[in-house]
Amino acid sequence: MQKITREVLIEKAASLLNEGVVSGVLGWKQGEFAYDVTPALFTTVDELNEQFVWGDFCGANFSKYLVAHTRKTQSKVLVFLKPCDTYSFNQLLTEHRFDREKVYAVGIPCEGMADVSKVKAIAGEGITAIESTEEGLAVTTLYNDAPVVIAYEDALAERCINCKSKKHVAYDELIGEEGDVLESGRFDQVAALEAMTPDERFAFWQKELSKCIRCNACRDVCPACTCEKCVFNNPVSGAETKAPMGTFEEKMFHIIRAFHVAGRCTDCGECSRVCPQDIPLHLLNRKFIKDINTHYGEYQAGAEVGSRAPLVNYTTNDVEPGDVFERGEENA
Amino acid sequence: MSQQNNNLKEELIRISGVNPKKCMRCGKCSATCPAYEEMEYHPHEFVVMVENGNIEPLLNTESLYRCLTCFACVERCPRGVEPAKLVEAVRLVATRRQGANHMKADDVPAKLDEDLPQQAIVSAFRKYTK
Amino acid sequence: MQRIGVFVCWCGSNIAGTVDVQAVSDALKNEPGVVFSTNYQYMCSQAGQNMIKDAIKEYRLTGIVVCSCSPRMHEATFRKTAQAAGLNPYMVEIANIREQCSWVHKDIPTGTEKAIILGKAAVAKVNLNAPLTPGESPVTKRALVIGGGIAGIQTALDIADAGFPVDIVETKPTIGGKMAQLDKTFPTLDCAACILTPKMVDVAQNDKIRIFSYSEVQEVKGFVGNFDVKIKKKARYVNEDICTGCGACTEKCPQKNVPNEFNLGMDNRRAIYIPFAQAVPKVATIDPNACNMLKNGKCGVCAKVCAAGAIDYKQQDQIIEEKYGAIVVATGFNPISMEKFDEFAYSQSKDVITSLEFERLTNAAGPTAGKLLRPSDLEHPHTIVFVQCVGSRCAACAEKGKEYCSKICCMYTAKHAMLVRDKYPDTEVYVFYIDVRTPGKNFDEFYRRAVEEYGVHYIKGMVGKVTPEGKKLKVQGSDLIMDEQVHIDADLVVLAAAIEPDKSARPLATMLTASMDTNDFFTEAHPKLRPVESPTAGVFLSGACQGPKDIPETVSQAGAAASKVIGLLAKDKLTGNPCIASPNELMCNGCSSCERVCPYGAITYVDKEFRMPDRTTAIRRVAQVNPAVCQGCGACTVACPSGAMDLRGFASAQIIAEVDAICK
Amino acid sequence: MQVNEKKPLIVAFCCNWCSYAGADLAGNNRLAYPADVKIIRVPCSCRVNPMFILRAFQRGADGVIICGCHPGDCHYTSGNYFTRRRMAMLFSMLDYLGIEKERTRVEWVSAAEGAKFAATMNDFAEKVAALGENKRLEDLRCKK
Repeated sequence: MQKITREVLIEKAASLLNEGVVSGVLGWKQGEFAYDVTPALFTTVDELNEQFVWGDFCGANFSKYLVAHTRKTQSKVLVFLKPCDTYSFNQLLTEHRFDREKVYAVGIPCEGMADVSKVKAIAGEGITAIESTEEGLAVTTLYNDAPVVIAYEDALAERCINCKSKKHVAYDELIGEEGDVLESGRFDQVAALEAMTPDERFAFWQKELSKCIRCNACRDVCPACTCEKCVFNNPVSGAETKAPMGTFEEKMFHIIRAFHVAGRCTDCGECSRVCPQDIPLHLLNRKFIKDINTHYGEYQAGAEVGSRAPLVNYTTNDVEPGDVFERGEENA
Repeated sequence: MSQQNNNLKEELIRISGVNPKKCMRCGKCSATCPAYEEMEYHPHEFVVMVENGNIEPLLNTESLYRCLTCFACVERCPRGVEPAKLVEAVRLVATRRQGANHMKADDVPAKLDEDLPQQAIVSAFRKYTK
Repeated sequence: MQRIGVFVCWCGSNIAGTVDVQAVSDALKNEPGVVFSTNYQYMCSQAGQNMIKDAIKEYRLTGIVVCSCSPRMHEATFRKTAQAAGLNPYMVEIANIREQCSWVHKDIPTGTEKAIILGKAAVAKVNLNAPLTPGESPVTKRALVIGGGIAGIQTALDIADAGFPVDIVETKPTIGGKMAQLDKTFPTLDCAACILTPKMVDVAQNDKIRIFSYSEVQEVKGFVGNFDVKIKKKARYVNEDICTGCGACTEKCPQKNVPNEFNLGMDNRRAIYIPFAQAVPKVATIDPNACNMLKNGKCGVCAKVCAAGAIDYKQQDQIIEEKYGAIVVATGFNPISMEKFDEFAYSQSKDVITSLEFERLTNAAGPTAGKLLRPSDLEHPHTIVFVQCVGSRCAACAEKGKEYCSKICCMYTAKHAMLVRDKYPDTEVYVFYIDVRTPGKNFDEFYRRAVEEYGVHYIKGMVGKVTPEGKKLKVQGSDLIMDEQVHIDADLVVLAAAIEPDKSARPLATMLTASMDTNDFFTEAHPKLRPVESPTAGVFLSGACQGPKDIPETVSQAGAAASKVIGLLAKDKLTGNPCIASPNELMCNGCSSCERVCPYGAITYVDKEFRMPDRTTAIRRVAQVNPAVCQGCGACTVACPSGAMDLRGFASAQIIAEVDAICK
Repeated sequence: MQVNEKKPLIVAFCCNWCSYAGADLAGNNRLAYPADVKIIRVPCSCRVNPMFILRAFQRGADGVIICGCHPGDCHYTSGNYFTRRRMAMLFSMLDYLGIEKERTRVEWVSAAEGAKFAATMNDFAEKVAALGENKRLEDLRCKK
């Protein structure tokens, strides 16, 4: 359950709109279902009061929307940023992807977001309403008479269980209390995979990646994937494939996508959140982050604006490509 | 060059691990050898003669037993040829072939002379008895 | 669609011996875009080239593939051929079916199959080739010479002679280098100073030449024709413009016990010093490690005696920034350290010296005023032993010696031996040698004179050890001709120490991105055909920085390097390599990834207005490549996440086409 | 070895300045290596996009090797340092996905190392041949 309330955020947004500081607000709007919250642009206080929501399903990271939005307008936009969103915000600034002057960033605390797949797994399908209560999420479905109450920790998304930071690394204004960078176990699953035999790993990834329907949601939501034109949409890249193509996803798309964001990925976990097939895509990105930390020193993309990403950097005594496996073998 | 000598040459090269072709004929091994005056064939000659397959004379020379195995030649050789190892290999071949050239402890006192270094006696005794 | 011609070369039997050339040209005939395919004995011959030209015209070819030797061999040839026939030279691709096919595979079916695949890959690439035109960049008409020894001096004089300004950077307080330390020079025995110092004066008086002595190169940026160099002029605490070089300060300075590096530490100098009488520039320098005034503010004698008022204890290091069109490396050599050669007792006895020390000992301006006296007791030596190849040709002692032949020792040792016998006929001179190497005009005659006329004893063999005993040095060596061990009681032993590149060469090579061999000698662009050029464009090599050399050879190489520099500086514009990176602005994110990996700083960003897919306009930051600066490595193309950056001539689509052709 | 066994297909990306020249030198010295090795010339090893490598595997290559100048000797100063990082990351990822790590390699071969080039290719081809066909990264639809 989130500590700050919807009303506090609306109040802040409304006052900034009224004062003319911003001309719009990037926030969350209720979608078709209770768990289906969508990003939206609010331009009036009335819209805010009617449609703005804040709760345990407001996972969407708005940083990426700033790229397109700041191009369209000359005035400022207010954006609410959870701690993990601020890393993406900084990373995009490092890459000169939007105009900082056109953004009023309000940092808000986050207690972790719920994973709808976990909720459905416990409460079942046909969800009609979800309410955040003291005890947990009270889920009403078509098939149950009384709401099913799910404890927050049971519904928490994987990325929030292994939250890397409750600290905001960028904002103009902060609402609520500032947190700290956390020690998380976010690389445990990567290590577990590394400890498997190659055959086991291959089987694991075949099973996961073969589910891909190439909806491109992971790419479209990713705050690092803000290319004007994606290589996979580009006929001259030599690798254009827009539609699902059998084994292509397993053997090219996800590897290249992970490689393209390597060193730039802030580990916000949006890719896995939006994947309709529940593929643990973050495990690809985290592998790169873990390798970078191991071989080139600890690096958190977006921790500071202007930092040099590890893959556009080098030292003269870097590890040789043939030697990166050694650690894997030690684990095996 | 006879076939047998070639076989012997290969054997010596195998035992010693020395590549006599690396020798550039500078003679520093012989220049540095403390037993030079005692030897009929000198370290550099061992190297050249092995390379030429001219090995019989080496097997029969007393020089084999004058080498102190002090390794000065190995230390100083600019090309890393390691002549002492070659001498040692010839010695081994001679020993294996003859089998009868072993020294008896009783023979030692007769061979002593006061110029002979202590190291030579001990090393000779260690090598040529049993 | 391209109209491609394929030309398969037999290279006599070099290719045709292992590759069925007819089968290759037949197979490639059916590839997409190919309208003509043939084979011929020697494509690079005039007849072969004419065949290509005729085919281009007859079949209106838009691209050609030559299946022949390595593109490193004849790509340029065939590009010129294509150009002569009116085809853009970058529409030519080479399939390397000699070095990478016929020469490494043995049977004809294998060779033929691979040659066809390589040909197909080249055809697939040409299908995507586009005509390219090279860009141009201006040339800064000024040269930098790094090192002020005879190599640097000669190069600078020759460049200045052609009318171009030259700067010499020398780390020591004076130019002159090693040659200034020598006594006589072989094979004519004229005195080094007599032939060098006039050249030094020429340098000083030439208004095209600036000398930055006591200075070093700190940073090199840019590229051929446009180098930006930072030179650090170290504080010498003497105003160079005012100092008259009168030397009053060097006589009055109370700090008398500083080892004199010009005499290799065999005598002492003051804390303020002029290295030698004919130094250029002839100005004093204060050694900050020895000067009491600089160390603890107590003294100031030199300032008091300087009539010109040139002493400036507050002088600071100065950074000079200058642009150059060409850079000549002339960093020279040093004898290697003898400390590790225990057998020669160099560290144990003052009377075991190196040949360079011997030069100072016989030099009239040296520590003994030219009298041959041994360092330990200043007595005249009656028996001198010279040992050659000390540390040279030393394959087994990488930690102390060098594997190569130092080249100059045979000759200078003959010179030394001859000079001793000439001046002091009562002195016996022995030279221990492994081989006497005397290729060079009048060199062998010179060596023979040492033996025949001067009675120098040459002994074929090496010295095993030198043992100091009383006033004598017991030398034990072998005489391989006599097959005996020789023992000589010598008074002086002179070691012909191997020479090695100056220690400053390695960091300099890194700054220049010029390549070096494992011995830290600079690599030439081609060992035979481009011996004075570094593979890095605009960087030239002069003297012993490229390999051991004597003075005549150094001077001729210095002149050659100068002529290459003059050839470069005479151009107003340089034609660049058209195979450079170019961004597709519509796809560029402006993310700076490419900028960060570019080693040349060729990428900058501009804000541009674009019409977006949703019909709005937006101002976006996009990358731009400076075509004169880009060298075409392609690092940016992989750093670019959107694939907006591509490399002309090696475009992603072209490489992928090659991959696909090979993996069919 | 079976008669009809598919021969391994190896794609070698060689930088123009060192490794391609090293390959030429191997040719000059007639140092044999398997014809399975097909060389693609790139200006610098840093021109090699991971996409090219995956494409080769997708189209049926059994091994991909990238050869560049020795670190520190890059004709373009720093290109091979970027190659080293990129390929270290890519190879580690392929290993993580369960792809046999012997199928990919980076080797530094100078223009003077013709013998090393041939030896490297012989060794790599042998290792790749021992693994058999690349099934894990191949796209079956690309097969004829």
